[in-house]
Amino acid sequence: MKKIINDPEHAVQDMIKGLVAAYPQQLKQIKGTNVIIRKEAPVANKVGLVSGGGSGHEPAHAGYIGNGMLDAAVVGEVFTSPTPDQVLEAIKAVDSGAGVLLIIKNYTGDVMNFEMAAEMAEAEGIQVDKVIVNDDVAVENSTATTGRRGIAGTVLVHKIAGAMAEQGASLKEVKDIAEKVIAGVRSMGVATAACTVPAAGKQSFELAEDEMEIGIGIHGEPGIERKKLTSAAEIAQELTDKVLADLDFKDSEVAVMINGLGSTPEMELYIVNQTVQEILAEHEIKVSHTFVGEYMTALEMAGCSVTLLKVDKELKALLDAHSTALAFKM
Amino acid sequence: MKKIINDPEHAVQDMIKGLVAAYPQQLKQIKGTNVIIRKEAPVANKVGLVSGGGSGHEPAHAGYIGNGMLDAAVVGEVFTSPTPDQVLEAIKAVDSGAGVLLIIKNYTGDVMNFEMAAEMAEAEGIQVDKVIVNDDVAVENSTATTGRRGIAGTVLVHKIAGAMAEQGASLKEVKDIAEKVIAGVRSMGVATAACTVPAAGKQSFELAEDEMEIGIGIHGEPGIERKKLTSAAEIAQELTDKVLADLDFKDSEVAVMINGLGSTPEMELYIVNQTVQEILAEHEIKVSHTFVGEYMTALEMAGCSVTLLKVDKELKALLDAHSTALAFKM
Amino acid sequence: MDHLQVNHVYQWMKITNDKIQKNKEVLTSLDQAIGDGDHGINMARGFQEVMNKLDAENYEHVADMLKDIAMTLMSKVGGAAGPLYGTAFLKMSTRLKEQDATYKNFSQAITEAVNGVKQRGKAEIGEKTMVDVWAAVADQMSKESHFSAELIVNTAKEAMESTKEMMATKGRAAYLKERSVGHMDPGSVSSFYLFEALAEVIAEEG
Amino acid sequence: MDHLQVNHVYQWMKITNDKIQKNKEVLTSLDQAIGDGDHGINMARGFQEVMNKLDAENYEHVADMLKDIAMTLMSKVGGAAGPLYGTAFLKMSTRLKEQDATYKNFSQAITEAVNGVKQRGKAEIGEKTMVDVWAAVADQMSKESHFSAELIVNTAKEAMESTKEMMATKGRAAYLKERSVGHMDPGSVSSFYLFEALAEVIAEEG
Ligand SMILES: Nc1ncnc2c1ncn2[C@@H]1O[C@H](COP(=O)(O)OP(=O)(O)O)[C@@H](O)[C@H]1O
Ligand SMILES: Nc1ncnc2c1ncn2[C@@H]1O[C@H](COP(=O)(O)OP(=O)(O)O)[C@@H](O)[C@H]1O
Ligand SMILES: [Mg+2]
Ligand SMILES: [Mg+2]
Ligand SMILES: [Mg+2]
Ligand SMILES: [Mg+2]
Repeated sequence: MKKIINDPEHAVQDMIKGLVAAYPQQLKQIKGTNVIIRKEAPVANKVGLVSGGGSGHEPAHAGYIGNGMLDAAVVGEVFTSPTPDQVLEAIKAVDSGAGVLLIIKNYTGDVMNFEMAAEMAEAEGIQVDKVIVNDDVAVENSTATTGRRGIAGTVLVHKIAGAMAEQGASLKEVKDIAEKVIAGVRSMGVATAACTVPAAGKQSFELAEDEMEIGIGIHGEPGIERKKLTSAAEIAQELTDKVLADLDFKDSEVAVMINGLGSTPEMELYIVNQTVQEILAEHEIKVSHTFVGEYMTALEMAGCSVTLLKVDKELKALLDAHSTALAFKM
Repeated sequence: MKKIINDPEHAVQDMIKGLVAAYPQQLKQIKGTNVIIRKEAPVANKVGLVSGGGSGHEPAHAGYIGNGMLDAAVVGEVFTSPTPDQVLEAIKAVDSGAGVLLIIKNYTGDVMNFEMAAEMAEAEGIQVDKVIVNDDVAVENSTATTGRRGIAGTVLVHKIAGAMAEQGASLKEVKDIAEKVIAGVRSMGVATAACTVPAAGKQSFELAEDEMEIGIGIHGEPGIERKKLTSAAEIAQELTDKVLADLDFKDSEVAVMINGLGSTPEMELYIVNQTVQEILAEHEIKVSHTFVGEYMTALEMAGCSVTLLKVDKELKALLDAHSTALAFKM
Repeated sequence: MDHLQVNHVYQWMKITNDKIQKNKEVLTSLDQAIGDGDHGINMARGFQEVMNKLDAENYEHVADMLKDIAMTLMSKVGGAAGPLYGTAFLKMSTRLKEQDATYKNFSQAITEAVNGVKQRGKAEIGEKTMVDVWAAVADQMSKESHFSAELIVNTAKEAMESTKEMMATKGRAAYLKERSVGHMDPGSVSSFYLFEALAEVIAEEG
Repeated sequence: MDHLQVNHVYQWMKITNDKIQKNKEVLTSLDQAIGDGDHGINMARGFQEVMNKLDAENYEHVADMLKDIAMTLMSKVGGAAGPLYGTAFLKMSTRLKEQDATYKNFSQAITEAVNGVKQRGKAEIGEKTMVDVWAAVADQMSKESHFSAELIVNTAKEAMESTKEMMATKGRAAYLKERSVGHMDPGSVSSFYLFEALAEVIAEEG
């Protein structure tokens, strides 16, 4: 394992210190916690937006804190959902009285910890609601199972719900728009190399020199199928086809996100984007926005994901709205 | 070699297509070339700014095109300086009559190719000037040798010269401010793993599981010293000490850039930043700006560099100026 | 032994923690195979904090001790295991509030724990989760009337091993579907350590 | 052979290209050792384009042919090698303009090429660059009065090999200082292929 860290046990805390030291005008750490909040939180009369989860997904989630996006990010240990007490601190810090929306990715741990925090906050008289993002079409959404996972599409939920909240919308309105995004967003990923959790000290899984893992998550958990590595065009086709098969995007406009998982060069993400755009053109699906970059990573995992979001006039305007978030400036 | 590409021979062209397809409102490719320009170029009465070099450094250089930064990026093959004819196309496309400044990193190839283009442009009656960035303190600056290399500090030259040009400054004024940045910017890098040039098909060098290469460049060329991998704090100390030893930063304010070389997770960059900020505080050097992220990469190389720039009121204002560049929005 | 006392619970946690620290890598590897590889790290962090807490406090009642264990796990483990282990101990604490941890009470406390975990995780028996081990132990204990080290450890072991051939439908391993078969569930293995430690305390007391 | 003709130059480029394509990986490895690993790729791309150009055109004069070679290398190779090889051929073309490529003229053209390369790259002999090979060949040729395959190839080879023990002070290898010692300079090796090819053309003609 090769990491530029000090002590694996303190990697997350060291990171938070380094992050807040870098952007002290924008970010603040709640003392004694792993919660990072917008400097000016709570923003008067604004619904507070709290997201978070395990760390290792940087720039998620603290990179999305800012005017027009999140108010707080709760940072767990690497790939480990943060605990309810931490989430509760975040809720309390960002509540201006207008209520707080929790944006949760659909993992058992995240859902349980955030829900417990919501219960505690409600007990303290804070109005809290939640949405659960589950954009990953690699895994099935059935009531008998855990359902689909939340991956890169979550960033678009942050952006759009954040813009809505910034405009002064009510908690219900912010939740409704977030649900609208969740209903229209789908993603699918691939990995060509695994990552190493610092405290684990060894790779999450191993891939041969000519293999890739289709349907990868963002926690170093294995994907759904191991295959021979193909070309960028074939990979783009496979991921996009899966996304298009899951939801009817016909005749809609879409926002596209090509997300790098960590160590895949931007060059390769753009090469993937080239094919994705061609496929969408073939399907006569018009593209309103494209975002190519590292938005939701899995440490130094290699690979990428393709996300499509159905957009209408309302969502396009919210996507375009001003944002000062470090990793999503608009 | 594991790459998400189609054909190594066409990787650069595929990338350019995917890039322009992603941001058609902002970027334009000059047909038949590997030159990317600002959509609205040439901007009337504005000095044109042209940068570029080999590809593989993404988001450099096209990510710095935008209002307040560059007008054109000339994209060479991977790690290979672009040819004079391509640079000439860029110069012609961005010249509004106010002249063009070339921002060149100090490599024999880049200097020769850009200079030849400048000569050709002058022959065509275009006013052209150039600056050569050489911020890398890992290599010596002596007249007997090639001099120091240009690495991540180049991005700050783009930003500041770009802001100056956007304000309507003359070619001389833009050049002078760029020279001021070059005089005050120093960097030093480290790699923990090499990268693979797609067409080469094998790693540029090999590092053992417990080794790092100090004084690394951004082209997969070896560094100046191979060592046992140390902690983030020790690495930060070594890089920062070298930078501080090269130029007198005492009592000045500085802008800090912690640049990831490709596959090093943002988490680790923030951990490095934590120590860098501590060291600067010890030296009573005040930090005006900090930028942590991937600004000047070397494909999927692992490692980072530390850059310090002496700033005064003028440079701080120019750093803060509005920019729409994809990879440096302000 | 006819009822669990504060010092027994302390020993239980101490032995559990020792086992978890010693087998941190085992748990991590199991979680890498079908999950995200953090279970060993999370449990090791959490149980170390439990020991720090117990060493720093004095307890008169088992229920108070169990409550602190619950709160520590809840706030230090994270992930799926944190709320689930936390809930288990919280339910045990509630059941034993102002009661002696007699065999009957303790056995019912374990049953309450199972119910709590099932509810929190919306999981049933056979879904390849820690529920499989806890439910098997609870079921076995409810059929007996006195502490039996051997029965507890055997039941837990068998239940843990049975998860190997199950296909996961809950938790992170559920994403792997068929590919989850052939590996034991990490949460079931850590739960086994917990019950093995309990059995050792019982055996020690005779 | 008393002077180089268009078909000789064509053959010269064809053999050079073959050698470079065949040894692309050798050049890449050499450049990986002390540079950035692209020299083989750059030269292979450039000389392939040269052949495409020469195959598409008809030439009457050697100078025109050399000019097209120069322009192609200049616009297709990139890096340091592109302008340097381009300059070398451009200088040769200029010297041979409206002249026959007699031994004397050609030998002077090579000398002009060396001067051009030195000027463009601000490099001198002994700095571990392609200048070392070009200058040695030019120097040797200026002492003779007729084409000698053997002398050219031996001189180029010796000069190429001499770069192994030099410490680079120009080009990318200069950053390595002492660490550059022990590896041949990639540009010197590609230059050797070029002169080896020239020698083969001369030998063929007798
Ligand atoms: N819904 C659930 N119900 C019961 N137990 C569960 C559930 N989901 C996960 N688990 C248990 O938690 C264990 C995983 O814990 P851990 O790795 O710490 O959390 P995470 O899955 O969040 O990384 C699994 O092995 C399983 O035993
Ligand atoms: N200043 C210079 N003068 C003469 N030759 C040089 C100079 N710099 C580099 N070279 C030659 O160019 C070769 C490297 O070419 P190449 O790898 O294609 O370019 P780059 O160094 O830009 O990657 C070196 O091996 C050396 O022979
Ligand atoms: Mg986890
Ligand atoms: Mg090069
Ligand atoms: Mg886990
Ligand atoms: Mg090279």
